[in-house]
Amino acid sequence: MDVKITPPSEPFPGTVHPTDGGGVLVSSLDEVINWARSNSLWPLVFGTSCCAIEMMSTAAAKYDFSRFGFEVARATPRQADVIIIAGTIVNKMAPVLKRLFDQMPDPKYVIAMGACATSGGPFFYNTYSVVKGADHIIPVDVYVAGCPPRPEALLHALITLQEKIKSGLTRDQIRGEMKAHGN
Amino acid sequence: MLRLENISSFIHTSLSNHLSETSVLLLEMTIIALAAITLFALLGLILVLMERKVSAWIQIRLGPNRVGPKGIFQTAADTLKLVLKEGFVPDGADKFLYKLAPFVVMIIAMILLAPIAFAKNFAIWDLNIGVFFITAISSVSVIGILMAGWASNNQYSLLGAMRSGAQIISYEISAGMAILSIVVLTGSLQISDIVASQSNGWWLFKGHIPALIAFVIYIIAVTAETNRAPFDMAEAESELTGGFHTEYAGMRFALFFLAEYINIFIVCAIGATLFLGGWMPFHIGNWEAFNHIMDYIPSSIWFLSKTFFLIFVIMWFRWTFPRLRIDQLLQLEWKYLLPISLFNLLLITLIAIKGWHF
Amino acid sequence: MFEQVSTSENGELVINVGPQHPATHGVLHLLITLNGETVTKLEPNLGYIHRSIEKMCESLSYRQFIYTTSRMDYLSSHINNHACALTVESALQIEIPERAEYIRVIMSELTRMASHQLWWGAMAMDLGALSPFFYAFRERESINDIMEETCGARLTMNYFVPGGVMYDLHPNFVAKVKEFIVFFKSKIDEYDELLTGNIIFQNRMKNIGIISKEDAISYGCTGPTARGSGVSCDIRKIYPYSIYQKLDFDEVIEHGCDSFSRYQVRMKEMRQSLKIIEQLIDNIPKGEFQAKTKAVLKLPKGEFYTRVETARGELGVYIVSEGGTSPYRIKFRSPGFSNLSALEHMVKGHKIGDLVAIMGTLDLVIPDIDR
Amino acid sequence: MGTEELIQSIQSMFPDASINMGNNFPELVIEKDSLLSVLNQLKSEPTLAFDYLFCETCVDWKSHLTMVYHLDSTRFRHNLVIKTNLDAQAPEIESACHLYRTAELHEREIFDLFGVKFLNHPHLRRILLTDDWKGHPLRKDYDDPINMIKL
Repeated sequence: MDVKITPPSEPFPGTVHPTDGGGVLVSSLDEVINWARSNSLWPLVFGTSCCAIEMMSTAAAKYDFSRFGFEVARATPRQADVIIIAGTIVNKMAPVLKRLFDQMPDPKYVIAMGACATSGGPFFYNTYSVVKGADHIIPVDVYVAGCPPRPEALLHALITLQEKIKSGLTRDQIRGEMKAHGN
Repeated sequence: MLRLENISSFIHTSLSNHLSETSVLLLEMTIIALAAITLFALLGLILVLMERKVSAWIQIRLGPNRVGPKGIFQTAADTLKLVLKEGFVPDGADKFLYKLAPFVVMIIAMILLAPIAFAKNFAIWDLNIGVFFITAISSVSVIGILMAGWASNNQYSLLGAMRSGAQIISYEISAGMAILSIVVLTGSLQISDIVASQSNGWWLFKGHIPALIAFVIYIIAVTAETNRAPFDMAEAESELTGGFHTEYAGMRFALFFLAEYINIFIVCAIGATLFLGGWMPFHIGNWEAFNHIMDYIPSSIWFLSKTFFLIFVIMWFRWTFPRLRIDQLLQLEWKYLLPISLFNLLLITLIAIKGWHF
Repeated sequence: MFEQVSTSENGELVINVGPQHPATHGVLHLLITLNGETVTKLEPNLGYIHRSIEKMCESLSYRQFIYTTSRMDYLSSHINNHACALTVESALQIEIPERAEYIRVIMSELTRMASHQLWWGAMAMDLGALSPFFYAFRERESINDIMEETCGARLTMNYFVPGGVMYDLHPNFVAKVKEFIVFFKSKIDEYDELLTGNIIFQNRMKNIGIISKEDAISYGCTGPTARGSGVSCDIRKIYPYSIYQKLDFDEVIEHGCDSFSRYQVRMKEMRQSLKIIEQLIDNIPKGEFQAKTKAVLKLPKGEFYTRVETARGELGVYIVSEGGTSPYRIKFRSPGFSNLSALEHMVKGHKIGDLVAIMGTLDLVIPDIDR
Repeated sequence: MGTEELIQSIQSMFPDASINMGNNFPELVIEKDSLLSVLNQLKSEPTLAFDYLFCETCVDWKSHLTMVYHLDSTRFRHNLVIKTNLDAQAPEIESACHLYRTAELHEREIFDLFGVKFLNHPHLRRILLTDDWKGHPLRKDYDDPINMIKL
């Protein structure tokens, strides 16, 4: 899928002909689909280390991510929509993670929770077995900082992911938009 | 008054005035099919939401409350997402059986809907062997699960399917015995007869303690038959990750998910019909005024509230008890429930012959 | 058309449990051979979260390496830090202020309770009862709140440093802990009512996962796993460290050797921890919370070993020093690693459902095993 | 039995080996060939009863490796450290896992990280790292320019 997408910051090469209402049905259907997808993110039960405990805290009564409909945690990747990489990924785990990601049916999303999953975190230097960031293995949609991140941070990440899905933009488009805003 | 039987007879008469008998039949069948499918979808949405709300309530949480007012569109979003998810067949699976299995499970759940009396004089097909029909059909649903487990080519699925096979076939007997005890009391297999026989009191109360025992056994057996915790051997999330539906995704998984809840609805509806008087209002002896008020409530409301009460009880089980082990599960059936229900059936027969019931 | 379902030579089913499996509480991989539903062979495969902490520590200073241990057994991070701090202190012969000792013990016991609460919830979840998990987390959150006020973190605290603790207690600490003691005392009875007496639960736990006293010692089991088999192995009692000597508490020992005994040990340990905290919370002495230490710590040449009792069992820290600012070799003897080795012995001949239950009672934390 | 007495009684049992007090525990240094017989005697001798091996590890001293066994007695509550030196090039030692079952996993770990070969071990394979891993990372001369980012 090597489709080159023009970032929205660049002007469209050509003229846009406005159609009288033709696109409404398609675009609103897209909106409905994105609404459904964003509100029904079922996470995969996947926790490697400390962050898994904070993920469990997020599921528990005080933070309760079931309010957003995330509580249907599936043990099998076939039925999951979002994989929350909660913890360090080491070299031995990397192929497993890739396989889990491959086993998930599209559309699928990834949240890298915590410093380890983002970059290797505290295990960046002088370790022979830690993968320095899960994005070396699978594409990540949302990164959460912290070691481990607080449950609120994970909730924020999930809501950010919802917004991302609702916006309907691709990864490249979002990147372009962020560049345009100077982030 | 607006009652479901009036609506159905109104539709029937207005159609008969204009069309021939055959076309009326065909048209009515189409209407019923559409109504059944709509009911299915609605029930699925409501029951899944109810499960999530009940679990949240038991687990001191809030439950879904962001999607729509009070979160009522949560399950709609889930369903839509599942339908739109990538559907695929895993490598090495038996493609035909893999695709067939969810539909088998679903269709069986649908067929079971036929003889249930939703309200006074309102059933799709009030056949004279209604109870027999239900027991016969419901035992077929195991085939769908076995099919799914075998076709997935996954050890977990296979184990789950085998467990489910052993479990459903075992508990079918107890459930059958419990149903039979009411049949003995009523002397009829027809659902409408059974409901009519409870006009002066529900069998749960009329049948003394044996009926109560039969009711308890029925609830335990159907919890097992629908693969619900504490008997969720077939799925056993912490042991077999997903049991027979481990390899299912998207739409096909949604069908399994839906079928589970429809099955719960059906077994609870049957339980309500047999033991709690179906659509019969609750009457107390000769409290005329009270009975009159009870009569005023539509029969469909009575039926649904009884059914949902039983559904709530089954959900309550799920969120309270730990799971049994497979051998304990079979032991419970063959060593305890089956002898008890056999003996209980004898007692009930005695009661029925001697006319000791009210 | 069909790929053969993988079987061993005599037709038994071979199943991979993990690395991603809800019952392994992390990324443990178990290769199990099944005859029907009965487990005939089990082989653990570790290393899916092996982060080479021991190698890392060889290039970290004696103040820095403590943070890695918080991430090892993250459920008893205070106690891990305690072990490291004790090793460094004993090597350098640092006297630590009494206030710091009191704070350390209170924190350790709070951690132990939090860890056991999580275990209780997670084990119940393994057995299929989903609600206890949420009740356990309710109590755990109140401990986390207490921790957060003083240490600034909820899970990986890094609060104990060589010479004492990093900061003084938060002014609310004592009041909040007292509040928690009252609150938790009623809740722990609730735990017993909800799960311990349940007949399904008892049937799932009694006479399951039996390990005799001799085997438990030979397998190097420690902590509640061994104490459930009648082995006296509470380091707080047999080799007292810190101020445990002065405290009045019992070492909980059960003689059932089965899963239920291990369960009972943990439940009773929570009550013992409450008892310890009750003794200490009113008497925290005033004074310094940290001894004066040099900025750069250099351990003398030699070997140092410290044993402490974490929530899972005996944690040993073995430091070989060449006199430099960082350890020459460091070895963490983690309790989970040895407890795991007894798993096959316990599980053999039981059903696959019991495997999950037994693993629940071992209370494995995988990063603690893999390090 | 006090530590002094313990040292004396062990010294009398093994006159060839050297024993002295370390920082925490008494340390007994033995030849690697006598490991099994020493462990066996320490375990079976009723006045010592070292029945619990609580830690087994290895230290790389560049010139040689040292195996370190930490023993404890659950009956008398006394401890002992046994040390034995191994050749750095081809380290080999008898496995202790028939005496102490806990050694099985510990020895697999040491094999994995140090490359010590344990004779008569039931299944000596890598445990923490992947099977195709090259080298033994806790050796001092181990270097991995790809995975290890030096600070």
